[in-house]
Amino acid sequence: MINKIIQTPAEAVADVFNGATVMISGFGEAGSPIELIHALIDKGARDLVVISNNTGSGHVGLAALIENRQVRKMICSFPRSTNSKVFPELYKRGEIELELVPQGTLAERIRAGGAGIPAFFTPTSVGTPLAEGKEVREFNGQLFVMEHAIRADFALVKCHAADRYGNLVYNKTARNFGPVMCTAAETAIVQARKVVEPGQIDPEAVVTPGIFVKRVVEVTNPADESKLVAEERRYPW
Amino acid sequence: MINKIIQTPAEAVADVFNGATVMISGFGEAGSPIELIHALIDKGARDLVVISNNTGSGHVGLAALIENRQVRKMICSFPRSTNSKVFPELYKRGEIELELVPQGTLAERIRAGGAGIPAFFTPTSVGTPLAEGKEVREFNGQLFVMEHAIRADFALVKCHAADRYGNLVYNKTARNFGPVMCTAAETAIVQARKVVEPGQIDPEAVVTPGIFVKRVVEVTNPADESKLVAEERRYPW
Amino acid sequence: MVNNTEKIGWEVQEMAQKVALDIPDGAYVNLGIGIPEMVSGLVPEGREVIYHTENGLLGMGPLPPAGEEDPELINAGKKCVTAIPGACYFHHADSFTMIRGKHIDICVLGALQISESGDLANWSTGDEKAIPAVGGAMDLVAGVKTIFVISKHVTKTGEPKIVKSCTYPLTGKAVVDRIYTDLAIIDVTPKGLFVREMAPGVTMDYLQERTEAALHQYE
Amino acid sequence: MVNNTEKIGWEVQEMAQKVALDIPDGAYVNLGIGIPEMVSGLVPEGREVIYHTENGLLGMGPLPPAGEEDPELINAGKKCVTAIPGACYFHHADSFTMIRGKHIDICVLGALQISESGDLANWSTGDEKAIPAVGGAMDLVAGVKTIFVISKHVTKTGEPKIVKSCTYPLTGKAVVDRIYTDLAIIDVTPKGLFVREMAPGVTMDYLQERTEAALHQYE
Repeated sequence: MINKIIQTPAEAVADVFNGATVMISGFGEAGSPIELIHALIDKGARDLVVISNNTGSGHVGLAALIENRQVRKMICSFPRSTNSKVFPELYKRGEIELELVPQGTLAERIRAGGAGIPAFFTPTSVGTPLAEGKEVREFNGQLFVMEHAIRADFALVKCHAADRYGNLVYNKTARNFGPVMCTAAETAIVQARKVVEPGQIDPEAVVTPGIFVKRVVEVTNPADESKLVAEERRYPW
Repeated sequence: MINKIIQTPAEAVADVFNGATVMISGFGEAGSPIELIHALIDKGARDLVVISNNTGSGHVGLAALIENRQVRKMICSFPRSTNSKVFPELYKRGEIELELVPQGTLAERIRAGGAGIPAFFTPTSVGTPLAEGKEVREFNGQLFVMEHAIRADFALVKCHAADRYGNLVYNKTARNFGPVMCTAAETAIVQARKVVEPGQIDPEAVVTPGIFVKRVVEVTNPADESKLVAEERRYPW
Repeated sequence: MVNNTEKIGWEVQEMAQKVALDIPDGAYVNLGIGIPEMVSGLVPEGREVIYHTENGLLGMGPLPPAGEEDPELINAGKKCVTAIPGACYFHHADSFTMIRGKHIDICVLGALQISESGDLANWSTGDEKAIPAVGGAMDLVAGVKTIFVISKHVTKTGEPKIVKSCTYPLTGKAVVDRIYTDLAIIDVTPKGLFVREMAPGVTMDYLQERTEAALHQYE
Repeated sequence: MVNNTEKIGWEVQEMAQKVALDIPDGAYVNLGIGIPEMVSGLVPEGREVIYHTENGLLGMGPLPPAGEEDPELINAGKKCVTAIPGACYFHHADSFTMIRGKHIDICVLGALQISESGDLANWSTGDEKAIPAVGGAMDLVAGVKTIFVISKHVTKTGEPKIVKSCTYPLTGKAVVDRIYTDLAIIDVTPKGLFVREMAPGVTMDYLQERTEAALHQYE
């Protein structure tokens, strides 16, 4: 029988190794798998390359992972925000690497990684510093930059509901990068607000088909990151 | 107010011009917009380039469009099937052109067309006759073929339900090429079994966001193509 | 008798209003973070406009009433928003299919500099010590059909923002279609910059003095 | 006394059974049109296998009872099928993301020819007058992790199908992992073709006579 349900976040991330490439879903707080990230902090894997749109807020979740010095390099589109202090400080001290990628190019490079497309051409960033050193080519009189696929060893993703096959649905704008990240990682690990029986998710409404998911862990009441940030909480607590 | 609902298939396809490139959804019968195709036969636009996975069955739908000599060229993956007589005969007589594309490459080229990606690399068809004349490039020690995006002037698509914004849901495996074709055509024209009020389609379950759709026409009881074929019906009737 | 004789030019609200007037019924629109967000509240009644936010929502509605915020329903600026009936959610690759694939009609963005050929710089001052952050700006200017820029005419220190050639790192080349400043509305055309409208009290000379690039008048 | 002494080799059903035995619990499997479709009915009890059909269904179930066919629920061979609880539907680009992106574990396909290096020809005889049709075969062989071929060992006219080099147009180069014929099960390895199992009554000499490519035995 296929059963991808894992009992705890700790078990779900137990094999994340030093030096692994890890995709982390979320756009700001929405969709960020905070319990899985905290389990990864407990686990202590180091020298990680993390692919995520942002760099976290306050001293919890992704920001705490960075603060705990487990991340060697960030690949993201927007490493700056109101409550983002950890990454900027390390970056200014030259203690963390950054690959800055336009948001749509980031999403498409991840999708390509999941879809077996090693490279594609995009109009985004032509003529800008982010296209420097990249192949530029003309199609129908317009210039395009060649971008390469991104794949990862692991993806940590938050969703709304999942079944034992790994079929997922998300909640509103917390969907964001989760679906493409599940396709592009060797091992996609998902935290779901609820686990349901196969068939309870409408087969027409499944967003991530189970084939893309390796592990599901139920986290019924995930932490509200903005509250933790407002309360100036720090992980590990 | 935005209202993409059109009253009749005839009005919906009224501006399809001679020489237009037209995508037609469907995998065999499932998802084939037969009423829109028949309206296009009535309209009589000629010299069309049609992109569709197959070439139709019997003497109705896409097969009838071809039989009526409105199609100059087919771009498809599988122009042969049990009840497909019209295309093979014209092709053998050299009276219709064929661009044969592997099914996944066809889907991806259409998706690329809709996503602003002019070209991409794929492992599919490397070392086969379908890669001849195409750029082949190595990434990470493996060879890939460069394939170009496909766009169209019009897409004719069948779905299950639609609202006035053009949001669509499909039915089972009749979904197939519809969603990518809507994205890749200047004017996506959709026949829906039912038109519903905005909000009646779950926003988490919308498959084609309305932004990709220009016109929706309600066809409550679309013809069952296999029945028409079994009855040896011919369009126009 | 007349107050504020020294104060020439539109207020921010008026600038946003000017943008809003140029958004037609039925348009699909993406509003950048900050001042552009004001535009949605100012579109004339009777026009139905659909707002896209690149983090995965088409059909963004107004801000929620206090107490009804949902941290999983946010806009690109990470503010809580609402969704209209007929909205839909999608993942990031699909969202940027809408952007890069030229499905969105209008994007309204802020600017650091705009060149006379429509180059836009709005993501970085090139300061070595700053944390670079680009977000979706490069995708938006490359993919959206029409790019409106809304910006003060000059910097806080009085330097022109509309220049012959941008000195800041570009967001995109030849992408801007129209500029809305506190002093004027200016079209970027293949023949150069053409002034569409000036704020009360602004003259062509006054405007040109505050603009590095050459300005032209429609006949 | 013994019937059918002349009849050597497995029946089609037995060939499909051999394939089915090699599909592990939890596998994601795509079955080609025709004989490969028989495999799903023969997987041993206790193994849960998820069937993918490239026209947009993961979790394909058995054939529907007569009278309950839905023409909008079909497989890649355009036959009516069913969906299991926990199935899901998706569009063609997502379906081939599963295929091209190496998410599917096993694909079972028919063959016209297989070369000793694992090249597969199964879509065209190269006949100038035939209508070429490729479907999803090239995507499947390029993208699925393990490719099983199920085929008669020789053609109707007795020509070997397992050859040194394919003479028919290729579907893919070096893609086949294992071949199931009526006479034997053969692994395609970097060191050549290795015989795993032979049908009752088949000897290495008998098999090699009917095979153009060199066959090896495991030690």
